[in-house]
Amino acid sequence: MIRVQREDFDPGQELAALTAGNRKVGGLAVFVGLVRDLAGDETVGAMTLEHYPGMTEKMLERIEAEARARWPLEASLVIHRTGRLEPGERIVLVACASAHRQAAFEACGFLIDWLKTKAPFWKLEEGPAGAKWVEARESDDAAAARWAPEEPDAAE
Amino acid sequence: MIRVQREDFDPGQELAALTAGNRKVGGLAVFVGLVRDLAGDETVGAMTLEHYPGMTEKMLERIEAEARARWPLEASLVIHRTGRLEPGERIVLVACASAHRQAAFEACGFLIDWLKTKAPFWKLEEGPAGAKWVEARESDDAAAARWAPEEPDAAE
Amino acid sequence: MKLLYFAWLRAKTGVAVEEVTPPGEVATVGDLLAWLKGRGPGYAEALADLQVVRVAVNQEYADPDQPVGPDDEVALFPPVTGG
Amino acid sequence: MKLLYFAWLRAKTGVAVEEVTPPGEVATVGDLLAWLKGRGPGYAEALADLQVVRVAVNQEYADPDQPVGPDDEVALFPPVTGG
Repeated sequence: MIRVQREDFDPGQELAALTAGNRKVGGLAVFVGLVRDLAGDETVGAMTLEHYPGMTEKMLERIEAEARARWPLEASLVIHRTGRLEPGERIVLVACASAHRQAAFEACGFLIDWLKTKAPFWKLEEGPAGAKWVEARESDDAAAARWAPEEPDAAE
Repeated sequence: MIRVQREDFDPGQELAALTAGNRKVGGLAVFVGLVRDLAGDETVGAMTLEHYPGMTEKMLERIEAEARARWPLEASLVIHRTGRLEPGERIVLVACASAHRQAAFEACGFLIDWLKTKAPFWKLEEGPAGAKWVEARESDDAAAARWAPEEPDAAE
Repeated sequence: MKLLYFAWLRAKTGVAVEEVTPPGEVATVGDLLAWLKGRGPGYAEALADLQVVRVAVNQEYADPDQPVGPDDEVALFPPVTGG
Repeated sequence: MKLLYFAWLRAKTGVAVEEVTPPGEVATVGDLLAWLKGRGPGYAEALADLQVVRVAVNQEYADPDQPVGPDDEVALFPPVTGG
């Protein structure tokens, strides 16, 4: 399941719901992304997450479907927030449940890596020198490239 | 921090406490292990986790210290339950918080892999044919070996 | 054709959404970008370095040689930075 | 010397904890295992395949050539299966 929302989420509640009643789940791998107050050398006050409504959901659904095609998952969940977020706030949750931990771990890593390079979100950081659009990082591209082959329609 | 306990834990509460007030955390990687009702081809009713009090805590503390020496972590937590657990119940929680997601992910994977091959816990599964001690899996040794070099004092 | 601009492409063009009717010779994403550049200084600045411009046609990532037509929704945005 | 047995080593020997005084020629973990095997059928069965027996001396994993003495806590257990 994927969700794009302004509101915060409760990781404990989301994880409990994800595996509730499923006795085949042996492992649950989870990633929670938070707003840091240090990006590079500058202090960040807050950030605003912009997205492309429609395409965001489409890409997230495709990324999730790709993960479920590659790994035997019992359940998966991606929640991504938008709007203005303060340091310490949650941005994103990725969770994958599987019979075996390795599948859960790999799928979770894949989802966050691909999400970071394919889902149309942009971060505007508020720093001491004003607001600045965050630049894409080569390390994110490299992380995503580990999971190649890419989808044929992903032109990035 | 490490904890060995009979009682269940609340992942949401544990994760919130782990990063509370720390604005340097950008990513939190988490693994939750659950009791499955299928182990191989047999139906498992429940399992009992035995451990070696004293050595268990010592090994968990060492494994955690090793993770913190290898990766720049802001916080880490290992909780492992003992005693009788029903399918669907939580067994273990491993959580690592770092400025960057890759460190959090790798440290979390390292902790669960090493824990599985070094911490003195044993599972007794209740199946239709009676109770049976779970055998160590070669895949767990292989997973742990990915993180070599081993500690010099780990003689396994 | 519906055009959408996101993040600093929106800030530089000063436009979030617009309806345009490019001339007939604009057949591909590449043609469209070249044509948009000439629409004013904001566009020229936004599209100065196409290395950092991503294009989606009907919400799918598109290469410069992909055809575009009057009924398409074309979005222009920087490399994504979510997660 | 204090001996601890866990999991099926405890089940097979029928012992969880015991105090033993091995003969003077028992100087290492390997010597101790060989001596324990002769203490009865439960011990012989439990220690039949040393490939699946792990030993910890004073709560540290130990090799067969590690020395053991009267004040040591020695634990015998199968390969671990937690997590």
